[in-house]
Amino acid sequence: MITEELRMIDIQLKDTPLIPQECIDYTTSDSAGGSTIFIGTVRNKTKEKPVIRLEFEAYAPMAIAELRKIAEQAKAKWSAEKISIHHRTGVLQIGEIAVVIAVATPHRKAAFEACQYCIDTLKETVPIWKKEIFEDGEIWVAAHP
Amino acid sequence: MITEELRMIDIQLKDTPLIPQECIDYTTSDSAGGSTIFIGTVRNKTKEKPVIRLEFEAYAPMAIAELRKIAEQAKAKWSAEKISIHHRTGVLQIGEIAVVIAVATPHRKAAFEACQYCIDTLKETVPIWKKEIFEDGEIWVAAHP
Amino acid sequence: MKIEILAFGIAKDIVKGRSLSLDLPSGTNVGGLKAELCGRFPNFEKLKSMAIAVNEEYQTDDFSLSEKDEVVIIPPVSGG
Amino acid sequence: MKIEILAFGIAKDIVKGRSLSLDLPSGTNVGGLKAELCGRFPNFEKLKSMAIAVNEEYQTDDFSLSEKDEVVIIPPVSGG
Repeated sequence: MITEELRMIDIQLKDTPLIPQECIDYTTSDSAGGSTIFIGTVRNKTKEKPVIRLEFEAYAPMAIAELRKIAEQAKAKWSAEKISIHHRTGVLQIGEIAVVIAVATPHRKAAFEACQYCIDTLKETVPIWKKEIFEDGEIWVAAHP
Repeated sequence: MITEELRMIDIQLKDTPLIPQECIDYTTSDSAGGSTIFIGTVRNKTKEKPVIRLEFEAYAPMAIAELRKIAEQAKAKWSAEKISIHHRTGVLQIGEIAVVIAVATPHRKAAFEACQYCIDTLKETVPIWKKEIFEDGEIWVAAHP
Repeated sequence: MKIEILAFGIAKDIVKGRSLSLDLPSGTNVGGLKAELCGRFPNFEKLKSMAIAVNEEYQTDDFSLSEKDEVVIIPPVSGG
Repeated sequence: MKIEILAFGIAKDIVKGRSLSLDLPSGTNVGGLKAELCGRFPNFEKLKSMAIAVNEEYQTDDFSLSEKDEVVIIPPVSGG
């Protein structure tokens, strides 16, 4: 049932700080034995160059749709029980959380694989763009070869 | 420096509820781009048989020493920046957290591999024993072939 | 036909704005739109990739555009 | 020599207590201890495995025990 499927996936784009516990609370269940969580944070440097802050821009409706697609694929392929993906937008300071992905599966190996699939695919297909701001300028990450 | 190495690993055996955020807070850093966290919870059934509760018993000093060994191996092999492993002891109700493992690495693929290594190895070598209590009896998990 | 196009990330900088409006021959496909964009804004050629989303779905070059479509330029993504 | 042995998990149930004291020939090794334990408590034979830790380290059968060692029976572990 589609509504049942929808209930097991939690996708959020937020312009306020992400809270890993929210993703953990969503996915944890009495029937899943384990959850794997990935947390991506803003690094203080890129190739040894100090980063001042970061800005994320999203094409929101499609970003949410693509994130949901990824979660649905992961859910089907690894029999995940629940998946929660929260992605940040706007201005982020060093150390702030850009993304949280939590996956609960009955077997832990699947949880690791599904979680890694989600972050890997997110970085390839979801229309979100990251601008790094340095002391002396700024750059859209990965835009150029 | 040994003291430096020790500072980057956080091992705890606790008889009170585990808090994933503590492991996340320990590992998250401005220089690591990501953390992978595994949370193991008490399932409500084993092979379709309802579980009432669980009891963990540990040979504490050796359990802590073995957990530290695992973390040191993972840290060395995957260049992890920080690793936090908290394991619960005592009586656990359904849904409670038995173990939290958090690993921060500069590259996310390594974080997944290192975290999975920690939980897989923990289950093989760390002197902690789990007793499942059912309606009609109890059993030490994995004791018999 | 008149097509409204949204631009994000570096595409916004290249077209100097959040959106632009192009008058294209009826039946122009995604490949034709990309060629037109690269003609007007040569900096698109310097990107690692450029995709086009129509009504919130990626579309390949042979997909034909219609006037009411929501068309978006997707430069290389970098979320996460 | 007298060896104090701690038991955890199912080993505790098998020896019916947290610890037991065995009088072993001086120089007995871990293999000899296991044989002695299995002789006294045949239920150890039914376990998937049985390891012995000496002073908080796993030791193989050829490791010789001394009177002051902290010796622990490690039945199959099941943490996590």
